[in-house]
Amino acid sequence: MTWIVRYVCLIPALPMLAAGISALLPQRSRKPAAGLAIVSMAASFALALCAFAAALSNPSPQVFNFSWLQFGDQTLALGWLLDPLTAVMLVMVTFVGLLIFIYSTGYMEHDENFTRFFCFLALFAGGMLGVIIANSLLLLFMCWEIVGLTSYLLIGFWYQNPRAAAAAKKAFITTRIGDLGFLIGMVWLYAQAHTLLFYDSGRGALESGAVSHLAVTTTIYGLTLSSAIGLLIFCGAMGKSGQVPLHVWLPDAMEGPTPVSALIHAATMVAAGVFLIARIYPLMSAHGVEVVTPTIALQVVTWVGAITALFGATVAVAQWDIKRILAYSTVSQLGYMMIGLGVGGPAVGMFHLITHAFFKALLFLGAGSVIHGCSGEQDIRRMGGLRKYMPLTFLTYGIGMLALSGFPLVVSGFWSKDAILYSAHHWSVSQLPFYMASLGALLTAFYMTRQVCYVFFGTLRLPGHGPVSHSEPDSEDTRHHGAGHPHESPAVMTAPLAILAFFAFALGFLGTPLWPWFQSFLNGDHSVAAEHEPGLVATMAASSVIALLGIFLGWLLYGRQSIATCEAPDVLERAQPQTFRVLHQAYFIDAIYDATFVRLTRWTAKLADLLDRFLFHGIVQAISFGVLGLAWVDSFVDNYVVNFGFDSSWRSISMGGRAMAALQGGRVQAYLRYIGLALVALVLYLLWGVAR
Amino acid sequence: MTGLQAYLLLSSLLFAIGLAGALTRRNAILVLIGIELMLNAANINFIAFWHYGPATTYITGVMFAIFSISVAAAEAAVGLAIIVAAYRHSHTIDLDSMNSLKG
Amino acid sequence: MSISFLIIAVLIVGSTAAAMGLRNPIHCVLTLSITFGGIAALFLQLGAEFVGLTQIMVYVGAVAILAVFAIMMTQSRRGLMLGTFSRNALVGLLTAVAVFSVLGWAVLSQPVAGVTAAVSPVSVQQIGSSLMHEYVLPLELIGLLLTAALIGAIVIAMERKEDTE
Amino acid sequence: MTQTPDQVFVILKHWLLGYVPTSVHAIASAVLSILPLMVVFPLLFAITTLLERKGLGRIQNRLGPNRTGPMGLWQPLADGIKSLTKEDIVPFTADHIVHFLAPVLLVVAAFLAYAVLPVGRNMALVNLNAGVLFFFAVGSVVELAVFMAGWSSRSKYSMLGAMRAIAQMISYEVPLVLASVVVIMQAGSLSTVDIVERQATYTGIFPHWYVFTPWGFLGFILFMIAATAESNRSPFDLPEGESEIIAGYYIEYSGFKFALFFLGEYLGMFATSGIAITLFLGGWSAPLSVLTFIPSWAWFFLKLLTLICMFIWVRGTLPRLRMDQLMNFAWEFILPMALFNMVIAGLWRFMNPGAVRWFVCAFLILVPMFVLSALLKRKKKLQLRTYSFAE
Repeated sequence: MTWIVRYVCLIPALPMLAAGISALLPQRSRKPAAGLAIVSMAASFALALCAFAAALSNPSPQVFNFSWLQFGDQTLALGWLLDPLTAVMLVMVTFVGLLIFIYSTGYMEHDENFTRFFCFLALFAGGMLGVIIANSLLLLFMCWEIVGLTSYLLIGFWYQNPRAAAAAKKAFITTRIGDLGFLIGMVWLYAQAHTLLFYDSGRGALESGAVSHLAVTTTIYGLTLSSAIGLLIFCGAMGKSGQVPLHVWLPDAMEGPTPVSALIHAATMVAAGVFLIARIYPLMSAHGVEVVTPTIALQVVTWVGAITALFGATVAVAQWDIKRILAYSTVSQLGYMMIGLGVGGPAVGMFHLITHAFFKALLFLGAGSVIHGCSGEQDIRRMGGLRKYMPLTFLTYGIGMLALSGFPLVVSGFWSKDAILYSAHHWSVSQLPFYMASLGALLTAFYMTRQVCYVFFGTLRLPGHGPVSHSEPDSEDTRHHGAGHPHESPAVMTAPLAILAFFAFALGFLGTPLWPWFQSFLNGDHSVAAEHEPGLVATMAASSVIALLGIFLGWLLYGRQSIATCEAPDVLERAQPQTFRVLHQAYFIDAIYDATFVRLTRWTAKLADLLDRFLFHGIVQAISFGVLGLAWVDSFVDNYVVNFGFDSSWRSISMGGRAMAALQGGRVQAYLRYIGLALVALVLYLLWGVAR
Repeated sequence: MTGLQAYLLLSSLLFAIGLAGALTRRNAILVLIGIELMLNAANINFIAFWHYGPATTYITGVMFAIFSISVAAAEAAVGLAIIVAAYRHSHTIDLDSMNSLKG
Repeated sequence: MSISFLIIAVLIVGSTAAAMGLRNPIHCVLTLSITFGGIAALFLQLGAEFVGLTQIMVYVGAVAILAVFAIMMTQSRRGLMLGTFSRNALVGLLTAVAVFSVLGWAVLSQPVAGVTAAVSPVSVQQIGSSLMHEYVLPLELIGLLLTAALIGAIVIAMERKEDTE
Repeated sequence: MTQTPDQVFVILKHWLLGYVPTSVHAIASAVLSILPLMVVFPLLFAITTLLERKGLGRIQNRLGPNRTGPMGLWQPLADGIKSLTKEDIVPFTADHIVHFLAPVLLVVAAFLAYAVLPVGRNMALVNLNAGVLFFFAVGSVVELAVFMAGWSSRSKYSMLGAMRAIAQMISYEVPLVLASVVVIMQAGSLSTVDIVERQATYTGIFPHWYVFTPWGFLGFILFMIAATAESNRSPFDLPEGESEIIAGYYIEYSGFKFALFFLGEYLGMFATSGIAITLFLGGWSAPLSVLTFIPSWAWFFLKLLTLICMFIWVRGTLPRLRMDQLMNFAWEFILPMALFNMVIAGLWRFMNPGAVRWFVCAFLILVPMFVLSALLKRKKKLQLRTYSFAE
């Protein structure tokens, strides 16, 4: 075991420590708090690189376990592990996190709760890294909940805003529903496998002994135990990763600060669900000896992913808020990752996760830069023509958009999405997910083009600016000091954008079909060899065509003639107002939830209240009246029968009490004397006992 | 009389004298000192039993004496502080007249 | 039973009796420190060097001085004390005598010979390492206790200013 | 190892023991060891009084004693004769027994401390397993003696002086012990002989004295400050501040008892200096390995004289502190520094040897030192003093 395995725990511990320290800092010490968070994150990044190097040289899982608490003959062990999956995620999270931390110093510069923000951010990073390194489902769950808590805190960071507070509550409660399944699954797993450790030199829950036992035991509906437990845990992943039907919190979560959206709700936390499925993949994919079709669990994952992917993409088409578009896009992309996991295994899903993390963080930070530049405006109808004011943002955002759209051959998004489509195409159960995913990809390219056209092309439509009110857009004066004028963000914000843009480009080449280094690294074999499989080129061509078609459609509808005013309805809205409304309201799912679950809960509460008020209250009243009557009878008996007896007895008791009180005269030495006499008596008793 | 018995006898005499002091003195400080003496008598027992025990490598007796000394030091500090506070309150440390809980 | 033991025992008993019987409380404390020194000598004689020296340091250096300070601070303004011994002194004395006779009987009636094997004085290293290993929890507790006693003693003995509400 | 000049006193003792019947061998050996100490150190006391008066005179731009004998060399002798022949005055109301016992106890305690001082190679009186502890245990007896002197005189001045002295000694005993704990941590022994032998090794020509480490240097400084206060010397001489309470707790003593107090104080000072030398300055070991041909006892006394001169120099230079300054300094600077020093010593023990360790530890010491001294300085605000305990 190399030294790094022992110290992997420092990677989450450092940001947590930073969070703990900055929690104690006074509000005014902004620089120390930010510096602490950034330094801790940089240190974690360095450590993560070391861990990555260690994992490169030895791809088999290396673990460090210790027993945490013991009750009866059961021992709960915790631990951490280092395998390629962990290493890749560590590097990604620390790197993206570091960039976003740096970006946040610029973005949150004017916020009075700057210190608190960095405290939460560092705590979040710690929790997320804890999820990644955990070698025990229990530890993973703990960190998972830390992540959930910080997500709540950060979404509701501007808690004075009632919508933010509501969004925070929504996110917390929705993910909790999923976590309930997770918890049940975890308990069940412990009951069956007697351990929650993933790898424990042959005894872990993910290793062949336990898995083969779980895979052949069946439970209700012929499900294997492994599938059932996997599905329960998948509930947690669904909540966290915003899969339909638990996705509702994710778009609302955009009420939080934009760096938070970038870090938590695009790049890392929502990926935790995907990561969780990738982590327990051996459990999900375990099947008996004779069955070879994908397990029920993986099928469910695929279908949920496919539905989510298509759902998110369609809804994103009809949004106005720049961040909501990205949010629904995230939902959709998470669906892709789930498809990838379901049909192609962890390598495929994780590859998309990593590339997505970079370009989605880029997009969110770009959106943040746009919002920052437009003084808080989030409606894309009120933007436009920003490429002149914010060239750097435009450039990087464009790269992110191309990556998300899957522009052929050059960007990372293409390669990772292509791998998913290819795997889906070859899925043995059904072709439908492939078609759903393809449609989703088309829509993805379309809505991204739409968004870019709205934001960066055309004319400026900010309120207070007529379309041509800015006569000299390039003069230094108006750029930097104009009150409502869009302006380019400071370097501390654009520098991370540039770095992320570079990676959004470059990362794809780690996993091209010609050189599938990433996949082989994750799968643990070192044969970096190009595999020419049938239909590969065809799929690539198909996905290229889809992406280009989507971009072209978008440009056709939105880019060809510039949008003139902010009141002008969308092109699609003009054509299909009903459909657009449905999509804009995200299939009315929130309304449906409101009408069903929320109302049901309200009614239940009201019913309980009524029951309480009338039925139980009446019963209590009746009983109390009965008791009162009894008491009256009793007091009669008391007064004339019992009192006489009591009077005589209390007299004797009070006499005894007075006698006892004489013993306690408040004189210390008297007490000591009694103790001394008692000692004499005790020694005499003991001696007598011995003598006998 | 063996060696151990001599030590035990000495310690019980010390204990009894300490007890007598604690029981008969009026001065609260001296009562406290009597109690300290009783603790010391116990320490003598620990050390004596250790010395005459089966193996001197088992130093439980010594450790016990050390801890007992530490506790006694804490006890003396707090006890004397209480006496000083009580004196400030009632202007006497005569135990015979300090028998009321009322202020 | 050696001569040195006899000398020390006589010293201890005499000074203790003086400490508990003298009229002047300062004299009591001074004779008491002789007792403490004698007990320390007893420890040294028994081979418990560390305990003996700690005894001197703690009792003579701290407890006796503290007691002296307390006596100085509580010197009654009304002059001399009403009396040395309390009203029930005789009962107390009888109790003490009873305790001693019972304890002495217990000691003498039991065949506690003890082993008088070759005694190796306990070394400081031994004490230190067992403090850090077997007795680390009691050590921590004692540390906590001493800290609490330190703070508590200061708080209790500190004079509260009446005029500040 | 047995160089003749180095071991001359040891050899002499064994030679003398050869003429003693074996039945009283043990007692004779003890006497032969104790007697030289009881002669040498009082002699040193005599020399020191002269040295101090001369040195202080020079510092204050005057001549100092120069009438008795050549250059005033017989002055100590004259002083001794004078104090022996003076009338022994005991106050009428004094507690006679305690009044008599106080100086005796003081001198006895001071002499007892020498039992564990290794004044040369193989020249420690006893090699106690817990030697350093013995030293401090004996030192705490001095407080009792001081109290006895102050209380038994039935004088307000002496009582005040005794109270001051005890408060000061208790306050500075804590840092004194804590400052020496670092050496015990490093040496892993409480035995003075062991501690010196740990330091009496050489790298190249340089010795391994603990004063040459960052924590050792700090510990030495703290120890010396605390030792100055512990022996009631200027600038910590409040208990006997002439301008305030005349002579403090021994104001009612005269004649030979007064001289005994003087003797006891100086012996205490020598003893603390000796233990400082033992703990930090390598005891009897030579400062350079090439100088080991000079006998070890000579080195010890050379170091002792150096420290005494330092004491005199400090006395002639620094003004007396105020009581609150004295206490604040003890509790707010020396004590935290001593505690911090222990942490540093622990760190030192677990770091790899080398220059890095040295600089890291030195840096870690300097930082809290500056912080604490800045804190001390900040409190220097003129205001009405409030007396919380003196009524």
